[in-house]
Amino acid sequence: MTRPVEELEKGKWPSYVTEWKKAGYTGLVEIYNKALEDKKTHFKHGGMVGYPGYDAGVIGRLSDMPEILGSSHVFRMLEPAGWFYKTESLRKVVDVWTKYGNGLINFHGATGSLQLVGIETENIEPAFEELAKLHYDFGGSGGDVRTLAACGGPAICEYSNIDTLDLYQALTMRFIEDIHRPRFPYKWKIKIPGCPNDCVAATARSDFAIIGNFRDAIKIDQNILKEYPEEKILKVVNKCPTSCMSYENEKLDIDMGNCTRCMYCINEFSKALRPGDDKGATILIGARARGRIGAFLGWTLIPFIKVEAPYTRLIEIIVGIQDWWDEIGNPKERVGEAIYRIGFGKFLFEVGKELGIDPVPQMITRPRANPFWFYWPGEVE
Amino acid sequence: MTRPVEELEKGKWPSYVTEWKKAGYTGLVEIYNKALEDKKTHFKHGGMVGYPGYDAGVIGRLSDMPEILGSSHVFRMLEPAGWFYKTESLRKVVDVWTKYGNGLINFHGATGSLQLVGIETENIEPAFEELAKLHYDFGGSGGDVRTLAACGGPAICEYSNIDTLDLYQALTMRFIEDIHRPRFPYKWKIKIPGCPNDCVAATARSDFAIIGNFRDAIKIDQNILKEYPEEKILKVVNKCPTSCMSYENEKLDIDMGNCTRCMYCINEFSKALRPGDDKGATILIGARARGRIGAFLGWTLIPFIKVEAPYTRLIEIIVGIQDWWDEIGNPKERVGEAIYRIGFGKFLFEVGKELGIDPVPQMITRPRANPFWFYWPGEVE
Amino acid sequence: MVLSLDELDFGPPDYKEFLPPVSKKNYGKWKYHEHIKGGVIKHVAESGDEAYTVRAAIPKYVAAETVNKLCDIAEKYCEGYIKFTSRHNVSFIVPKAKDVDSVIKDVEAMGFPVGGTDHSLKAIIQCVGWTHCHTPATDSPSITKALYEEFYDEFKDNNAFPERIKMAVSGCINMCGATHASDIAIIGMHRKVPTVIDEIVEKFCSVPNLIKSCPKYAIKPKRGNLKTVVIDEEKCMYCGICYSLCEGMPIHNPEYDGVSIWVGGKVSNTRKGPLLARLIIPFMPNEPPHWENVVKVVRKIVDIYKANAEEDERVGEWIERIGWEKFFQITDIPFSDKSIDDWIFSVETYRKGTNFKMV
Amino acid sequence: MVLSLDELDFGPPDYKEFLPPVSKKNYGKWKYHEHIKGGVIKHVAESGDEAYTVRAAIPKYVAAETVNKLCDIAEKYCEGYIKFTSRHNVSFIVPKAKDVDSVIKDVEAMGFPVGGTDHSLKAIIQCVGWTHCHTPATDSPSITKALYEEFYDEFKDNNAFPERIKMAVSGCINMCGATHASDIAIIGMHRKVPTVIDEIVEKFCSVPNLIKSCPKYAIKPKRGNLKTVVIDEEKCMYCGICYSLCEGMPIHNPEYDGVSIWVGGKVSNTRKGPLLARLIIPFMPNEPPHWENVVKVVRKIVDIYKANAEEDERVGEWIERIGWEKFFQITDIPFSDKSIDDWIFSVETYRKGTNFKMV
Ligand code: SRM
Ligand code: SRM
Ligand code: SRM
Ligand code: SRM
Ligand code: SF4
Ligand code: SF4
Ligand code: SF4
Ligand code: SF4
Ligand code: SF4
Ligand code: SF4
Ligand code: SF4
Ligand code: SF4
Repeated sequence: MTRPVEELEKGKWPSYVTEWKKAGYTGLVEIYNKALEDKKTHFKHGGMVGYPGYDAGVIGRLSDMPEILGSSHVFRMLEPAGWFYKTESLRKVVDVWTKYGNGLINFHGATGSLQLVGIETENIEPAFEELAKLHYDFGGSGGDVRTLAACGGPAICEYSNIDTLDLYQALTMRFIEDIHRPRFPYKWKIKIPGCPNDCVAATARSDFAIIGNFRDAIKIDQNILKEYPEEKILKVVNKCPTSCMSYENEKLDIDMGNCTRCMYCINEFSKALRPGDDKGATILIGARARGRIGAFLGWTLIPFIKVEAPYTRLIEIIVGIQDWWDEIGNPKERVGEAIYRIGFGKFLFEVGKELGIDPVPQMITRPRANPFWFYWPGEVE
Repeated sequence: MTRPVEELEKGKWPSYVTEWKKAGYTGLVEIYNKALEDKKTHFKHGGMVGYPGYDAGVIGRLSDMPEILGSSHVFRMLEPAGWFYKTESLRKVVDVWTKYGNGLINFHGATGSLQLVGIETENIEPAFEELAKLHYDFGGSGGDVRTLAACGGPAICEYSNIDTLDLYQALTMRFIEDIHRPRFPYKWKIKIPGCPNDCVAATARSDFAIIGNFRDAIKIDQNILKEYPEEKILKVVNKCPTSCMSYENEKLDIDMGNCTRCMYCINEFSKALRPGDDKGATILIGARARGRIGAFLGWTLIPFIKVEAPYTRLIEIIVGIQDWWDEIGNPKERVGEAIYRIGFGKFLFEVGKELGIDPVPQMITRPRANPFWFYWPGEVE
Repeated sequence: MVLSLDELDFGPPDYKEFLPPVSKKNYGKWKYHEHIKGGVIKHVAESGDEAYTVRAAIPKYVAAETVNKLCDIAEKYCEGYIKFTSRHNVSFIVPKAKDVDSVIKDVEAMGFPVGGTDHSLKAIIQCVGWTHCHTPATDSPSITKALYEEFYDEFKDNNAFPERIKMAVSGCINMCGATHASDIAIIGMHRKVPTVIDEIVEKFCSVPNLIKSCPKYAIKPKRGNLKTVVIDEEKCMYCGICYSLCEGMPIHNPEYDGVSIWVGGKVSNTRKGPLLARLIIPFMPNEPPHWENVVKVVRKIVDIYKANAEEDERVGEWIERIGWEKFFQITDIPFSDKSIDDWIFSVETYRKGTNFKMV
Repeated sequence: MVLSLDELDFGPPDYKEFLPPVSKKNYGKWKYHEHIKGGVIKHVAESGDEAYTVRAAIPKYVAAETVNKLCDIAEKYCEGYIKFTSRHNVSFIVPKAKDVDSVIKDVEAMGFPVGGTDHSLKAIIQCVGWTHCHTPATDSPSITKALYEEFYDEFKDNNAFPERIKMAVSGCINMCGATHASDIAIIGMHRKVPTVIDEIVEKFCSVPNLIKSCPKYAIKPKRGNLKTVVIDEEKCMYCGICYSLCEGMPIHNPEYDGVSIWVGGKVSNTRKGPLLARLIIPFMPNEPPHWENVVKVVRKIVDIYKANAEEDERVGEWIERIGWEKFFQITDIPFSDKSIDDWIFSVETYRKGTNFKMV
């Protein structure tokens, strides 16, 4: 009988186990086979490993059967914006990794890092020193700013309302110290999709989402639109969530006062419809997975903001909120949870006011249904 | 210049102040005028008043200017089911009230009681003794079962799926001791509308709502339906919340597997459409106004239950839940809040199981989005 | 001559004796109904019998004299039976079509408008407010009266609005006026922390009960005098729950008390089903007896609803369809942070993603 | 020869050097795109330039040899540039139409299927599970592999479903696999309270930190030995947060650990916007390496979705339209009390009123 780990090499779909074998990472193959047999992981807490001067970005990992596998740490390299690589550079990374690790790579981690997998403690320093020469930095673990993520945006996609890649680079550099040296109550993730399609899942997975958006009218090329089957046009008109489209006499009309720029029609008629010209971004705050009180999807903090290099205003907002959170946050409390605990109103009073973030109805889907609100100092004289 | 209280006698709409004057209740007129002038109430806590043997149902009230108005208590009389009266009887009540109070009546309190307004402490006993002779009882205040409420139902309305009036009477009598003698953590309100139109606002205002409902098909008289303008039929078909209606070839079809029996179409075509024949009720639990955590609308506890005299099963359920709540409830914690605090799942395990209330998807609009659930003793072996 | 225990607990009168003959005869056998005109509903039974409900508004309090007059009418046209409704109207169940107009005439002669059916303004539910209660921040009855003056015609008109409008007024957040699920609701609000009067607290109130009563855990025993309490001003949100337990914590304040406005509630399961009312204006000053500004803002909302909603769309259904951000835009009501929930279920009310109207 | 502080903090490589020439030239000037066939997207720029994205799946881990082969292809057809995607696919941006099929051929020759575009099965997001992590209750990579085997054809087919399906697998409730907003999600679950190993806790863990870490306040210092802790079994809900802090609280249990199934999540703002995935099956046993039963239930859900949803309707949009009670009915998935929320925002998920389908 084949062992479970070899079972996983069968089938049409490419096998990661086969890759491990190609990489010659026998320890991993063996320990994983044990796990499959025992129906439990054989990894355990990893201890503190890292590079002197950095306090984050290497995930230390040990197995509970050192006779099979010793330390097997992971580097979380900061990916190039939009995950674009020049092969020349990538080959060199792989070479370094073959030398010090196993050449095994995870393209990419769920946060977006280029994960270099399975290195032993003593190799961490020399490996990084060679990676640094190739201009590959790492970071993101613990209570720090995590590796950011941006969609390919302007490099490949016609919908991008902001320069996602430049913003990725600029913000990463602005927060590079916070990426390397945890100082916050918990993690802080920033993701940057170029439009509300949200191809980096910022709405679900980033504490601070910068979503490219526009605020003027969708641009319609009526002539090109006619090339689409009428049936399809009517379908979309019919499914528009706000019923703000109409199609009469071969002319599409969008009542922009009621459109939520959900992207549906634009996606369906990529040739004929385009985002408007008054471009910027919507800022969402607070998303993350389970937390201590359940998963949050990011909620609208700023409906629309202009986003232009050098991004001074955006950075001011991020830093302002981080400072507040840093001060009031409990350990392992992400910013969304902290705002929930303190109250959105109080948050707006305490930090929004200073940052020029005013209460607007776009922040909510509906107003409160309970009578338990507060007045802030100075409000009721 | 007219005083504010007299200002309230002006206008087209009938004035309660005028009624007070008719009743000769000068103290109330004067104290209220003070309130209007001072922009604050002149009533204060009332002290303990009541009838020996009853611990609830008289709201004690004192003014803070005894020179103007002394005690001004209120009787909460249990209204006859559906608020139907025989004038002969009503006149006698008014007579008694003129003798001992001021003849001033509030038809009815927001909970539904016949409120006899403004009696002094020493008159409470003789007044009630005469009212009792007319077979008018009172009750409902503090941590007790409150005056119930039922819509006119079968007496006047074609939609009633249950005998609201008989059920009102039977349950009132079953819980009459709990109406008179508070023993619960907080109030417990029961309301009984005959159909999902909910003409007694049970969904918003009763801890335990018994809403007449049906589970078979809506009955359609296609011929009579044709009498309605087609435009109207199409409007309703279009606005049906589940889009489960279709109208073709002058024939209305309802896909009952998708109908939520929201009553909309039945209301619009009262002549042609009728609730089905398999009648019973839906039970909602937990509604109330603000509580300590905000207002609750009642949530579905039992999607469908047969409701037939002597209502043994229904009573078993009410008593079972009350007992549980009585045991675990905090002071001033209504049953909905208690279930929220303990957890709906645990509630179903601890009391639902015993009462035969099984978890069903009708209880929720969507399943949980967090991974924090429990296993109950014995579930995971 | 107090009643003995076994003379007590006898319960309400038997409804069977109180039903009008036409109801008794056709009990559970009604067939359909029709809205004839403002305040009048025609019911037809399977037997062919008819009954006409004539619904009229009565003031929150009525004097003996008035009750007797209503009984006169009921005896004249309704075989001596009379009904009241869950919204505190009076209802005459008239078995003969020909009597309907006489009933209307007689009731209106008493000054009581006939109406409140179909797509009209329904009876406004109100609590006692300053006319009887010790906790109000505002006066429900006079606000109600002012609203009725404004909407008098719409009470009488079956087609006043796209759908019925239910208003309710509560003097304080206890919401006895059933405000929390009304189309338009007005609720009295305090805005200042209660004042602790040590002597009264010491004498009449239980410190442990007070501490437990506060939903915000804002009440603590006072250092040095454990028989009374102090309030943490940062935590208190002026709910008044402590005051309703204890006279020593007065919260009323003529200058700071006032009303809040809520919209979009609904009870019936029709169409999208029940909805809670939502806060749109956290504060307006108390302006008895005519409440000009409250009336003005309600009128504005109603008119915009009338002009914009689809047929058969309740206020809340309309707003949920167009979106609250749109509602604030077209009503021009300033949006305040108070409308943003910060209580327990708050996160559920925050907008997820970018699906909003820019306005 | 450790790097000095000012040699650190240099950040990621400059993206400008890593962009393919066609991207650089047409940066921000793309005009439209078209789905050509499974795995291939045609982009047209305002300049008239074209670029073809060829998207292929790669395993969670790839060996140096594999990377170099991918680079070979990129050098041959893509001027030496290669992109990876937010769902961990590889993307070849091919400037010449004629090369598209060669790229496909070469990539597939490596065993890597081209697909995951338009209304197909998208790449399944997975965490490391038993291949690297210390907290998993299940093994994401092998589950992912099993699902891919089942849905192989649907990955390659642009019209496999009414809309795209995004699956994700997380080994535990930390949800690193971004499961909480996926169309179909599989999450590892523990079901037993951690075992406290006093000696380890004493030696390696901070008792105050442990106490604070527990969301249910289930951890208390042990009487008599304050250097270790006890767990209140009634309060613990097996989240494993304490274990991830402290080796002395192992929670793994081969017999009781398993997976839960969630459906209906979505991220994009299209149409009704983002949704969280919801729990439909709280537990299925761990069955590595082929996960037959998990695959079976996912297949069933997918097929029912395919047969029932409207065009352009994501799984969650479909279920929200028909109602969850209907979903449970037509999928025949037994409904358990675990699907009923009892956490903080629970009340918002309870059905208000009677608007349900009887089923
Ligand atoms: C490697 C990675 C999974 C993967 O296979 O790709 C990962 C792996 C771990 N995550 Fe994660 N998370 C990874 C992306 C995520 C994501 C997805 C995302 O960022 O878009 C999430 C959900 C989004 C979010 O942030 O909420 C995520 C939510 C968590 C959580 C729960 C956080 C919360 O607020 O609820 C934890 C627990 C914690 O931090 O204590 C966690 C913790 C962990 C730890 C460190 C385990 C632990 O408890 O210490 C895992 C280390 C595994 C290992 O041994 O390699 N991981 N983690 C991802 C990071 C690679 C990268 O940098 O690219
Ligand atoms: C490549 C990628 C971003 C990146 O830079 O890495 C991407 C790129 C594009 N997305 Fe995406 N989406 C990518 C992940 C996502 C995600 C995130 C995710 O899946 O975790 C989402 C949100 C998912 C969700 O809602 O759950 C996403 C939601 C969309 C949508 C809206 C889908 C919908 O449900 O309505 C569109 C529009 C469409 O397909 O019609 C879209 C469309 C596009 C197009 C086709 C638009 C265009 O004009 O070209 C982009 C193709 C660029 C290309 O050729 O590579 N993209 N897209 C990601 C590919 C992932 C993969 O390998 O499968
Ligand atoms: C008289 C009446 C208002 C009216 O004008 O009709 C009334 C009057 C009072 N209610 Fe009420 N409630 C009245 C129906 C209601 C309703 C409506 C209903 O029952 O359908 C509600 C909302 C529904 C509900 O139960 O949640 C209601 C929710 C409250 C509350 C808040 C309860 C909660 O759980 O949040 C309180 C505060 C309390 O109980 O401590 C309260 C407390 C009070 C007190 C006793 C004031 C107090 O804090 O001690 C008021 C006495 C006023 C007085 O001096 O006469 N009253 N109260 C209604 C009872 C008459 C009757 O029996 O028919
Ligand atoms: C009389 C009354 C019940 C009672 O026994 O006291 C009542 C009785 C009827 N209601 Fe009602 N409703 C009564 C309060 C309510 C309430 C409760 C409330 O307002 O607080 C509601 C729920 C309100 C809400 O949704 O906010 C209510 C929601 C309905 C509906 C559904 C309305 C909707 O929004 O779709 C209907 C159907 C319709 O009108 O088409 C309805 C229809 C009816 C009809 C006309 C049905 C029929 O077949 O005859 C009943 C007339 C009986 C009659 O002639 O008196 N009744 N009805 C209540 C009169 C109150 C009043 O004086 O204005
Ligand atoms: S998020 Fe928008 S701009 Fe970015 S790749 Fe996706 S569709 Fe294009
Ligand atoms: S973007 Fe969305 S809301 Fe706006 S018109 Fe298109 S489909 Fe409708
Ligand atoms: S609740 Fe239903 S049965 Fe009762 S009066 Fe209203 S419409 Fe008729
Ligand atoms: S009762 Fe409601 S859901 Fe059912 S068919 Fe009629 S309108 Fe549609
Ligand atoms: S709502 Fe407030 S003011 Fe009005 S009766 Fe109830 S407790 Fe009194
Ligand atoms: S008013 Fe309410 S919040 Fe303030 S102290 Fe009293 S009970 Fe607490
Ligand atoms: S989801 Fe759990 S098992 Fe998977 S990587 Fe994250 S922490 Fe580890
Ligand atoms: S597993 Fe979670 S709930 Fe249980 S003791 Fe540990 S931290 Fe607390």
